[in-house]
Amino acid sequence: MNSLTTYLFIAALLFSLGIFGVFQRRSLIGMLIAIELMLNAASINFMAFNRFLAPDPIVGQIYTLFIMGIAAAEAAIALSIIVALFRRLRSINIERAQELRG
Amino acid sequence: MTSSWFQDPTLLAAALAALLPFVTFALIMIFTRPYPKLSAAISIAAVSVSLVCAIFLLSSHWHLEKPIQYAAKWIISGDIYIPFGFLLDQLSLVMLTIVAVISFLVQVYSLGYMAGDPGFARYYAFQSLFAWAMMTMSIAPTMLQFYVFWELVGLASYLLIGFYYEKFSASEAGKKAFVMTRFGDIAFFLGLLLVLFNFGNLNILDMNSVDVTARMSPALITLSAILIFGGVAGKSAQFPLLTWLPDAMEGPTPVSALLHSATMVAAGVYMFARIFPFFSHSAAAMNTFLAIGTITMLLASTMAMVTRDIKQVWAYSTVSQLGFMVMGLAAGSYFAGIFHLTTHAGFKALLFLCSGVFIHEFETNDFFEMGKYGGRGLKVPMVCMTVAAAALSGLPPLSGFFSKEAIMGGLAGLHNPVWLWAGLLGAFLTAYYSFRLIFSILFPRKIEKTHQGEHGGHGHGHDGGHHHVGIYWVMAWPLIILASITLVLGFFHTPLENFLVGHHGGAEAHGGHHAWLLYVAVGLALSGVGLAWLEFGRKGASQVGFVEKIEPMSRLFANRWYIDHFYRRFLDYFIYGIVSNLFTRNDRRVIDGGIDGICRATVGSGWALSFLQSGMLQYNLMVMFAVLALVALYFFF
Amino acid sequence: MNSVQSLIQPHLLAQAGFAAVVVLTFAGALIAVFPRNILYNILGLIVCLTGVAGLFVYLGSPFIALMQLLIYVGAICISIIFAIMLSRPLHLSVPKRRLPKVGLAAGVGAVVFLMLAGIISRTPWQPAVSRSSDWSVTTLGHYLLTRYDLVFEAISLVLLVAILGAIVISGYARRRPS
Amino acid sequence: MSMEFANFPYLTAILLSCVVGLLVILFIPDERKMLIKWVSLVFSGITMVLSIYLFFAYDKTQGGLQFVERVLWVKSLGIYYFNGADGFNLPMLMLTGIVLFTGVLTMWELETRVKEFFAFTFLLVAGVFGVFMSMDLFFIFVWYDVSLFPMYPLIAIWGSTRKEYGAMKLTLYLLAGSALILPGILYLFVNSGLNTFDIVALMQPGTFTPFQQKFAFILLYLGFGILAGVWPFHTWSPVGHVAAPTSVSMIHAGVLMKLGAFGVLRVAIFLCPEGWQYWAQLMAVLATCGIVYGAFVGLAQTDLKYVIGYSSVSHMGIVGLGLATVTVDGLNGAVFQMFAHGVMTALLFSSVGYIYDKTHTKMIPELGGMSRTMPVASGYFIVAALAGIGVPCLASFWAELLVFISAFKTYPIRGALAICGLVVSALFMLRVVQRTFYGEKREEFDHLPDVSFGLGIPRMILVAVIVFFGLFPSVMLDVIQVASIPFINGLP
Repeated sequence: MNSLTTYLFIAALLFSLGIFGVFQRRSLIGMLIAIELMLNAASINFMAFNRFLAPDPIVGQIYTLFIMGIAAAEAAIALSIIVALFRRLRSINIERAQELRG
Repeated sequence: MTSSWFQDPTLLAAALAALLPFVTFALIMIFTRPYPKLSAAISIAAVSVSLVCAIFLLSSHWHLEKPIQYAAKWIISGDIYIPFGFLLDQLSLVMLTIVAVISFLVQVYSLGYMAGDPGFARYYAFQSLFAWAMMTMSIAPTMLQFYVFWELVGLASYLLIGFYYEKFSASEAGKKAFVMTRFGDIAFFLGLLLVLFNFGNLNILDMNSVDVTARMSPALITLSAILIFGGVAGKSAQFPLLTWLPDAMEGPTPVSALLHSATMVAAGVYMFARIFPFFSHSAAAMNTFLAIGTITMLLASTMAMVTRDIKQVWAYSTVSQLGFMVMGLAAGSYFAGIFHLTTHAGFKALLFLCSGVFIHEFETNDFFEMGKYGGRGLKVPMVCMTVAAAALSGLPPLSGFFSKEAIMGGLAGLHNPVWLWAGLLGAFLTAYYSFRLIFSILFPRKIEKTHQGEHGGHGHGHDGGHHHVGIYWVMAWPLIILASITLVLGFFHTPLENFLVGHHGGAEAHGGHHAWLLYVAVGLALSGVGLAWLEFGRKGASQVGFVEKIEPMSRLFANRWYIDHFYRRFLDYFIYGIVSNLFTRNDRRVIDGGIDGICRATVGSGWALSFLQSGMLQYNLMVMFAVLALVALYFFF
Repeated sequence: MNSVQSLIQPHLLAQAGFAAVVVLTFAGALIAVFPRNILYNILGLIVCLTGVAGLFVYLGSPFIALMQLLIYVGAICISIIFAIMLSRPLHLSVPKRRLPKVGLAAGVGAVVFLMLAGIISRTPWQPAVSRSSDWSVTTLGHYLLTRYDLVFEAISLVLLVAILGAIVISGYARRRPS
Repeated sequence: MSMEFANFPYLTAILLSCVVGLLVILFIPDERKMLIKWVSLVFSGITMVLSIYLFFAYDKTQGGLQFVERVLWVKSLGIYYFNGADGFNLPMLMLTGIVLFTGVLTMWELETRVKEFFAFTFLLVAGVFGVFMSMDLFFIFVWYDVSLFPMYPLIAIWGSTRKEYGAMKLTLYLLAGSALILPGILYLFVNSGLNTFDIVALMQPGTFTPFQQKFAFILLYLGFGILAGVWPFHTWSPVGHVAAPTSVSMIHAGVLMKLGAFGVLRVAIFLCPEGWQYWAQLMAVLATCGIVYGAFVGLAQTDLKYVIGYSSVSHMGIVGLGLATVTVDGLNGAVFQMFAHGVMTALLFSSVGYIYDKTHTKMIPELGGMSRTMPVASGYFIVAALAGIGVPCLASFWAELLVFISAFKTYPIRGALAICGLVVSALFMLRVVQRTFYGEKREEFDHLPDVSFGLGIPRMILVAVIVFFGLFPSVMLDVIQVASIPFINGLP
């Protein structure tokens, strides 16, 4: 529990779970939730490096704070897009959004 | 240089004679096309100036010592130098005069013949174009200039044959004439190029000098001579290329008289004479020409024996006489060939112009019909035509007699008697078919006084009493002039020979050496006339020729020995059907198809790849991450 | 007693706590990812985020842990729940899973994890030579208003723009005729 | 900055008059159609007068490049704005000027999207002038692409039969050509080691090894050759001609195809003379194929414009044959033929365009007897057709004569074959003339007007040019020779 790699592995696993979630979910909100997981994985990494490696242990915390801020913004935008998309598609199924199809 | 243009009367006259008609052509085409009378006036004025100049040149150089040459730069390109100029020697002066005289007469005659035609101005423009091309060709100093104007003459011929372009047969005939002569011209051009590359010069005088043998091998001379003769064959309708000339009769009759009997078709023979010394360097080539001339003469004579169309008869006879001239030249009698060319120009133009009067009068080309409707009532043309036909048959004392005798003399001088016999047979046939026509008109089996020409706007009275008298006489005067030329020209045999041959040394075989030949030839001609009398002339004659009684033979002759069929088939099946079609398909299917195939393959692969762009974010991301991860794995481990 | 005492020895207690936090995190993450019902997912997310907050405590920053709870759990998750509840998606039937897709996703996830794991294990991690030991919130606040002032402001601006954007996007879509 | 201006920059003035014309047209409102046409006419007139003036003002005794303008543009790459006129491009400049002016006049009756049409035309012609006058590889390539681009909208918007297909095909072919040219140019640029695009500097003997020349030559020859309609790559040209509107066909067949041939001469032959000699055999084969093949395919066509399109293929084959001979005469003939064919084709297309405008058909079987209905329009066509057949005393006769003489000398068999192709080309041209213009007058065309005096002017100009250079070919040849003789003599 006191080694850097433990935290890094935890973060990696969380990140992979997030990726898995993003890819397999068919609803947008599910994807958003999975993305939050990935962001958290990143936060953990920052905090871990901050704890074990960084010369100034404040910087990592600040970054984590910023990530939270970004996450809030991202969630707001994502939710509004979801709502808009829902109005358009009458579905939350992401696979219906295919306008970029070649 | 510029000042001498006006100081030297010879040069001025030559330039005027040759170039004035071109100015006329341009003037008519650009400005005076809507004014037919003015156009005709300009044209005739120009050609009469040409005539005066030609006669002035001929008379002032009657005692010409050596050829006069003028040349100015036309084109210089690298090794090629093409001057534009004039070469005045005996031969070109004679030819120039012939062309000028006949052009003048025909243009005057056309005033009557073409009166009221919607294309009157255009007709005179083309006539001027022809006169320009022909005269400039006659006095060309180099073979390249000769070739250039030779082609232009062909163009004028095309335009004039297809003059009644609304008639399909006329435009078809024009096209045929152009393409067929083009065929010969290609050979001519290749031959010229051979000479140019190996001899280095196309100046006519140089080509005629003995230098040629020094610089070119005999085989090369033979090859180039035969190739150049291709041009003669095309233009003068010699053996394989002879069928365009009868079709060319679709043009207005004066045109037939001018171009397709007297002058243009004789250009081939003229060219033969022009570089006669060059040709005579190769015995093999000369023999070939002799054979071609003979075949042409006999084939055309047989064709003339069965046709009912007056112009066709004279057309075949033109081909046949041209063959005769070629025979004469190829037999080595330079003078005989040219003399026959000269006399032939006179009497054949006369024949056509007379026929023109008949055609104009009766609006038919069938001479049996003409006889039926009272053709003999037209006194002046009838007499003139009989005189001309007699000249054509070689009856004394008309001009044709002298020139034919000269050729016979030349033929008799050859080792192989076959040529002489063929010539005599030709003379017999000529007399037969000419008088077949004359007798058919003179002594028709029944006469109907009312002829078709009476109705419509084209009715003319016979000899007078009508408002068309003026036109009739406009047409008659040239006939009378030509007839008198035909009558007297024979007696200028010796002066002309002295003038022409003085420089070619005494190598000529004289026609008069063989007295027996003279009697045989005249006898054969008379027997030809007699046979025609038996079958067509005497009272109660059946008016069916002996050839027409033999069905296969007459069919063979009437179909022109199937030469035309062969060409037609060749063109339709081989050129259009196979080559052209195949190439077109190749273009559409193979080349275009290939390119389109490449395009389609591109589009298709794009379409196939578009399935990857499903537009689904998740898959895109999935691929992105997988690739990223794999790349990272690859790089780190 | 001894054994119990030994059980509640601080470092063992800490380790047990750590294990609990990790379990909490992954359990939450799995719930957030797997079930098809979105409400479960959100609840899973909340659990997971709480676990992460616990990790932050173990990483020596209770302040950030608190912020994590406050912002993530208190704000983001709640807003997602509001979004679900206030709009209709919840009432619609949840799309079915498709096995190939899940398999693919699992494969990609595994590959990514392998990559990350490889990188983590192969990298020789070196702490900085001289490390400050000042962890106080005071310094953090000081930094935020001095050195990271600009970033701080930028983040505020981003949030503002995001909120405006969210309003515009959802509002624009509403005005649009379907 | 090194700058050289001999005196007044005539060449730039020509370019500028196109560009300024383009700009002025862009600032005129759409509805003022007559004003747009007059502006186009004035600027194209200035262009034509300047280009003709240059042709006659060229000092033949001095020779070489004249009217030179040379400004360094990009120092690090050695790109110069370098224009000059010599015996090769003067005829082309004059041709472009004449065809532009007559083309503008020919489209006088245009009513749809007038502004865009003339704007694109000026853009196109600016590119063409640029290629002809530039002596810098980079600029040649840029101008070349400038001239290609407007073809697509010009055909796709104002065209007729299968216009999208034609436009697309043409654009794709020509861009494919560019795709060969660019590597060729870059290959030469990189291997010269001189760090310059200046043709005069690059053409110093010894700049490139024989291998480099052979390699670059074939790239450039094929690239430019596509635009010149070299045999197996010719199929874009009939299709494009057919689809294009009249004046675009005129410019396209009259000038643009020359651009390709000129590119072969100016870039490929100038820079890679040894490659030229090496590939000359191949060029001669392709050219002969083009001559004979074009004529035969033309024989089977029923669309007037297709016939002309294939005749262009055949005639451009003559240009190619001239270039393939590696002789002074061949070069002279080729350049002369480019000029003569340009004028002749422009005349053909303008006549056909008129007939098509009035009768709304260009299918030969549906026409006939046009000589009665529109004698003047038919007359122009027939003159042009006769020029195409190679009738003497019309400009293209001399060009063909020179090419054939030199071709027969260099390649007797191929030369003879090509000369025989003349018979076929005579046959198919006369066939068209006969079917279309001769024969009975058609009732349904009775009411159609003949060419008016105003619309006759451009055609008269073209006829006058054809006849003038037919009667006085040395006016043209003396200028071309000044360039071709030193060039051939300077060959290694």
